[in-house]
Amino acid sequence: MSQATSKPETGLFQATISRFSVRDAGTLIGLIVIMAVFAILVPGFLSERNLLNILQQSSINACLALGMTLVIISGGIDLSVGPTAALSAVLTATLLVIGIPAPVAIAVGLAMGAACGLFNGFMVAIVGLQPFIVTLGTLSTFRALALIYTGGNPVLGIPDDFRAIFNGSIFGVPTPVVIVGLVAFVAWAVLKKTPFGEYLLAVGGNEEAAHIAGVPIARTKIAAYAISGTLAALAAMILIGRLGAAEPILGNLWELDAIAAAAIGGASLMGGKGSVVGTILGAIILGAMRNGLTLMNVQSFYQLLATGLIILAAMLIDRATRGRE
Amino acid sequence: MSQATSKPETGLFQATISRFSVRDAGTLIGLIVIMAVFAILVPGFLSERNLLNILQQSSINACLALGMTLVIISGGIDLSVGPTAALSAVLTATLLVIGIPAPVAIAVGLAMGAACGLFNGFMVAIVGLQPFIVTLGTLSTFRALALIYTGGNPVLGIPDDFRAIFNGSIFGVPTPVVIVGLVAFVAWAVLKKTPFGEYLLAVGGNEEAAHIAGVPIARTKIAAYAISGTLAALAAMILIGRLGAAEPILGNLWELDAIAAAAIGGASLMGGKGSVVGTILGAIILGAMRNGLTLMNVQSFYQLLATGLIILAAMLIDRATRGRE
Amino acid sequence: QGLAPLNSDTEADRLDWSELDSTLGALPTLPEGLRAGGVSKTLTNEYWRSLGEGYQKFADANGVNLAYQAAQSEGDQLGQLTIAEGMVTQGYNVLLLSPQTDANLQPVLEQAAAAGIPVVNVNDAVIPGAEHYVGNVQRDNGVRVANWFIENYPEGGKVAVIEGQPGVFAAVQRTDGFTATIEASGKFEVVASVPGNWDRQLSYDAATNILNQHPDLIGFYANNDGMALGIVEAVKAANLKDQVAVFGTDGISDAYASIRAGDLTGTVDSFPVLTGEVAMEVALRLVGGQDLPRVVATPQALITADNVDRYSGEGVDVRAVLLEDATK
Amino acid sequence: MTVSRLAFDGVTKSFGPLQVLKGVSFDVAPGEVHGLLGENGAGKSTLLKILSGVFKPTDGRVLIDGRPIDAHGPVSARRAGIAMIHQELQQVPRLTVAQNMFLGRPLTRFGVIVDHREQESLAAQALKVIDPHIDPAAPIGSLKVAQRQIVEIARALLEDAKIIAMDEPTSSLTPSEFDRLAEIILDLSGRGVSVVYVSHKMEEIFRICTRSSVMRDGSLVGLVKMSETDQKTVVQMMVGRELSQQVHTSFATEQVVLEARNVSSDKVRDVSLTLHRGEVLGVAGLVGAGRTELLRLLAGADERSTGEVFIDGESVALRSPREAIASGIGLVPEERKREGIVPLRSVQNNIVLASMSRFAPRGIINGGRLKSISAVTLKETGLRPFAPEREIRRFSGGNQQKAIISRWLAAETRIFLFDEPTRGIDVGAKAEIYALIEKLAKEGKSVIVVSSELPEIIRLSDRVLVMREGRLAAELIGDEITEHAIAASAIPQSTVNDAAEEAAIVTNTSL
Ligand SMILES: Nc1ncnc2c1ncn2[C@@H]1O[C@H](COP(=O)(O)OP(=O)(O)OP(=O)(O)O)[C@@H](O)[C@H]1O
Ligand SMILES: Nc1ncnc2c1ncn2[C@@H]1O[C@H](COP(=O)(O)OP(=O)(O)OP(=O)(O)O)[C@@H](O)[C@H]1O
Ligand SMILES: [Mg+2]
Ligand SMILES: [Mg+2]
Repeated sequence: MSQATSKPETGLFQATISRFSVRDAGTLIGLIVIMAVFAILVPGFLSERNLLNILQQSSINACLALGMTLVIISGGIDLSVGPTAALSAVLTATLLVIGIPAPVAIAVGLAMGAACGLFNGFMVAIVGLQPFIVTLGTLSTFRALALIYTGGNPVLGIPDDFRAIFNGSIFGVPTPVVIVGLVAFVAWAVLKKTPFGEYLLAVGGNEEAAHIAGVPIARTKIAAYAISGTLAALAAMILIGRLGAAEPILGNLWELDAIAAAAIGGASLMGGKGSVVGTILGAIILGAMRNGLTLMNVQSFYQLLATGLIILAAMLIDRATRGRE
Repeated sequence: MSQATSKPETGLFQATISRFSVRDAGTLIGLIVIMAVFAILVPGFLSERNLLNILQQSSINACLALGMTLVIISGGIDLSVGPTAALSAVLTATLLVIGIPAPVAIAVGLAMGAACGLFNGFMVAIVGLQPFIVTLGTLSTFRALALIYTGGNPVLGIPDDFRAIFNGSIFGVPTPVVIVGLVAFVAWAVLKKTPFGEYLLAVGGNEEAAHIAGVPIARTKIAAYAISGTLAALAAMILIGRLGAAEPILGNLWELDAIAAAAIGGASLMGGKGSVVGTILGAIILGAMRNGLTLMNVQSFYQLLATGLIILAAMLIDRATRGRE
Repeated sequence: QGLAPLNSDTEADRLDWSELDSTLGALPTLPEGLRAGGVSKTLTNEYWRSLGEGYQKFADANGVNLAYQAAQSEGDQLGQLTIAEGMVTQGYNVLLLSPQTDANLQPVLEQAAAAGIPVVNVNDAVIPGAEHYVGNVQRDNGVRVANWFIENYPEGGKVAVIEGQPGVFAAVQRTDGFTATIEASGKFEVVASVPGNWDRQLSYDAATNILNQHPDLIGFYANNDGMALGIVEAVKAANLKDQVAVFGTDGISDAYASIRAGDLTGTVDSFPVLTGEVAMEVALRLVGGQDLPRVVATPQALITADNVDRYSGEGVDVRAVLLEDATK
Repeated sequence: MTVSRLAFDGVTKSFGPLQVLKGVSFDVAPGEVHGLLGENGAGKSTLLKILSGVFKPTDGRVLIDGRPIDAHGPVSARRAGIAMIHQELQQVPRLTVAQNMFLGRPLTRFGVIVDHREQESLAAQALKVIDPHIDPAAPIGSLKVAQRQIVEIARALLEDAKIIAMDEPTSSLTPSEFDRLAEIILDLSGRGVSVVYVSHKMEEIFRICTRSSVMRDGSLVGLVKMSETDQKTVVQMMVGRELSQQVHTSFATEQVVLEARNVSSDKVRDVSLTLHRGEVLGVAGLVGAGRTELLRLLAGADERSTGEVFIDGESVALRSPREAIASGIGLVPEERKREGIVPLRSVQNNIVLASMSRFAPRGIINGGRLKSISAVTLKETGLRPFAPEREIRRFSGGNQQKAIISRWLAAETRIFLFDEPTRGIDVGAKAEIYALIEKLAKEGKSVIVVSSELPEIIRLSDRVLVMREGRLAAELIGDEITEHAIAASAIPQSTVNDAAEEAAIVTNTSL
């Protein structure tokens, strides 16, 4: 009855495939097409410096999108990443400004992000509300808290030792890129190799079956949101390191970019499906697009048009390479 | 085996219940609580004039939220309602300004909205892309088209005959309220009484089963998006009637309010579930809240906080009245 | 009303703020318990908070009650409309409106007219049917920065613009003023004019990209100060601080601090506190029954390291300085 | 009295106002294989879900070795030594077979890294005893239903439990697979493991169980020793009435209603068939032979790559189920939960979907018609409890099936395609469905029945097609229709010498 899946050659082939899935290949093709188009249109687009630039500019979105991917896999969504980042940013910045050492301030900022995520997770997993609407509510709530805390003013004067952490480079690669690369590797390992990763896929893929199998549903979901919140906070650290100021309005519309990156990378908003590699590629696609359009000095209305069309095109290319599921 | 469900008293009771479901009762309680709080805090909140005001101010969001409800029931989401409205608005306005009679201009505007919806629906139902990401793409695309079409400038000088249509009142009730009331009634009837409504609930509830049962999946989904687009255009007509001008940036963030209204009203973003009555109540809750907070002269950061908290509170009240499913 | 659509930049029926007293005399005596309502775009930008301060200052000085509200975010047009309508309903005696867009508060104008409440349109977006407008010339912001470049770089060079949200009045006017003026000089090239959406991060990224492609760039003009401060960081990160001049718009306190620190080259300050005071004065004069010209122009000035101490710091009376400027 | 391994003590369960278990008490000895019998909706699954911690009882206790299970939940039930095979497949399609088998208790290295290799080798060992062809590294979504059910069984075996509850584990298995399961169960019982076994297949119960509890309407109506009773008595206890056994009568005419010529799809290869008015055509074959796909093709649900289909002599495209329905074809699918029901809608709203024009003659759904037509069709199928306005997900599996059949009755379907029509359906309802199918034939409708239960095929069919690896292997008419003949043509040539397989199919008798 069953198709033989145990031929020795397929073994190796499958191993490769499972490391880099067909779906991810689709996303990669999308990226290559976009890069190729810009390479033709924009001289210097493929210079090493510009490529590093693209990576650096994608790093913040990639960081958020990784957390978003985990949440999406668990069957949820996190619209509150931007305000979460803003809260962490202004908190960390005020601590830094009053002279708290950078490591402590960073730890507090990340904890703030985790706390925001825990709140979302609690509302979703324990109280049982819909993720979209919970995080729509906290989208306003967290933003309001950040604005009230700062009175709407940016926090300036972030010390240089903190900024140096995020503005340096390691072997010529900008630190944020290295940090997000590490985060991506950890996220990949977590998803592929740990029980938690498996639980995430199970909870998003078939919650009832997961429950019956004894998967700790609530804990898994809460952890996903907490990670998303923490990564939003990490993205905030990178950003305030770069800008030297923490604004309470920072992170506006970040959620849409993060969701777009995850979706372009193959995450299904129905849950149970998503890829770390795909998400990273998705974030780079969006980053490359922004970079290329700026370099081409495309007028603002047409940039907006291109943004929309490229999101659609990326999904179409993906759809065509992969076939209907 | 079964408990008798056919006692004569229960028959009537059930009939009433089925007309006004438990879930809707939960939303109504939420609305009453909010109204009561404001009635105590704000003198004149319950004046007839202010109540009409609330209805009028809720009418645009309610109009959008009705379309959104249908899309959500079908298992989708429409993030592009704001830009769709903007496109219809600038198109209708330019036609009016060059002297095209109002009915023709309105028809063209509504057709534009329907066309935007058809495009979304086509991408979702025929091409098979994820609704969130399709409408995220068209969110930018439609906005860009509206900006390009107008060069970013508002279209001024909308003639008075057009404005009169939407600015009058019928037996003391503002025309937009009457229009949206009619739309709500039609939507309610469509959902409860027509094959299309039945199909929507089936497609969102279990697409595979609906397919086998002969439900025209693609057509049903496309129709939902087309209706959403048309209602977005109708909302745009009401708005430009009130404002006397059509701007390409009109409708910013409308999608979030519309989704919030639908969700507060009991629509499930997993599809297959949603209520017209609930959505209308949800829109009024949001409208009443805004109105009350303004009358209390609450500062905007705290208004934002209240918006977030009330969305969460509405969901909690609902959750408590209804019990976990 | 037979009023032609207002263009605040070209309206002939205008008065400079400094001539208010001389033209109209002292503020008329006002009835007790006046309530003024101010509705602005958003409080997330310091500019609008400062404007409110100005309202408050002038209102307090004259025993007027002020309610100052703003929409929850930039672009929340219907929310702002709700707020303004609420104020009409509540019977405020005069309204000061800074609309999100040219059109979104139009119905308030009509409702207020019906209720006999005078309305002053304050700055930024211009309601075409507005009977009274207080504010500066948006286009002039860009023109001033362009003129600075023309004066300081006789050889010309490459410049770039980071714009605000696509389609927003202030962004369009400021950009247009800058671009038209600097291109008319014939020596400059605007190599990029891309949107930063009022967002620091986007502006930072855009500036980085532009600097990468045009390492010989000599200057940026940003449609507001928040974006300009993002650009400053990008310029510093690219080690081009000595070569690239960065200008913002609005004159928020952070911009002043940055100018003092030698980071930001300059900003076009439109003196929101003073603008607020003037607007409130105009509003109260209207309530007092005076006839005013349709537009009252408020000051603006290009602030750079050279003149920053003149406009801010210990003991500086900005009002006096600006009056001095105005009479020059 | 010695302490029993497992005891239900006055277990009561209500869903809102609906009481589905009414003080059920019985016990199971160590090593006992205990049958649990009852009609659809009797409460068997509910009872086992309480045992395995999925539901909390409203009242009453479950005792293991004399001690009540304290904290209730799937995890504590597992800790107490309980494993369960659920009636509905409870799997995560995107995870592999092994991941599913170890879901909730993965094997790890250093406590953090899932040891996929070890899991897969253990999974392979557990699977081997039933079906060695299942690849533990394959995503479970790519397996067929029967294989997925085998995975469920193997998962329970892996758990090293004291008590294994099996809720219709063989509903999609072949008789030979049941044989292997029976061996395993007897072996477990020899090692002191207690098994609670739910099945609607009487012969299975009689073969492996020592005692059985019989339930009706949520109450225990009897406890029987299998050695001291017979099928008829048990069935009578279950249904509370005597069932009449009918013999096959044919209503087939000469008039061809449906003809398929050389149709192929993904798994169907070049099949031709004819169906007559009033005929019941059985389609037999091993699991995976492509019968489901043949039905899906005829129902317009799968794309046809070659061939032609004629209805009443006219070529039809059948590009969608909608077109098929317009031609009078209706499919009762194999997987109810996935393809059959819209869970949040009422029974009558599920019925209305296929025949909207009847319910909404002028574009508006006529509430009166909705009630009356669905009531008529539901009475025909015997929905219990008779509550057409209740959400369909609140009904037992068998009653959901009746609702779907009612859907096609309402649509005035002329050609009924039944895919495993009595899977998971109790004896009472089964007889009703057989009667129903015969009634359809008598009324001049045409029926195709796909079933893995040979007695069912033989009982119902005027003519039998046997499929093998996507092709038609044989056509049997009248006296040729025997279990032996069917089995002989169903088995792939490569395994024809596997005598055990053949024998297993032949010995299967149902009711
Ligand atoms: N890739 C797949 N994904 C999901 N379900 C599948 C897949 N392949 C087959 N199935 C389902 O598995 C079931 C059995 O498949 P198949 O049609 O090959 O067997 P069959 O001859 O119909 O046998 P039986 O009906 O006895 O299981 C069908 O319900 C089919 O829809
Ligand atoms: N979640 C639920 N909510 C409400 N009623 C339920 C629920 N689950 C089961 N029921 C009802 O409980 C009764 C018993 O169902 P159960 O599934 O235990 O029956 P069963 O004996 O296993 O039937 P079958 O042989 O069809 O599997 C049925 O009437 C069913 O409708
Ligand atoms: Mg059962
Ligand atoms: Mg099958």
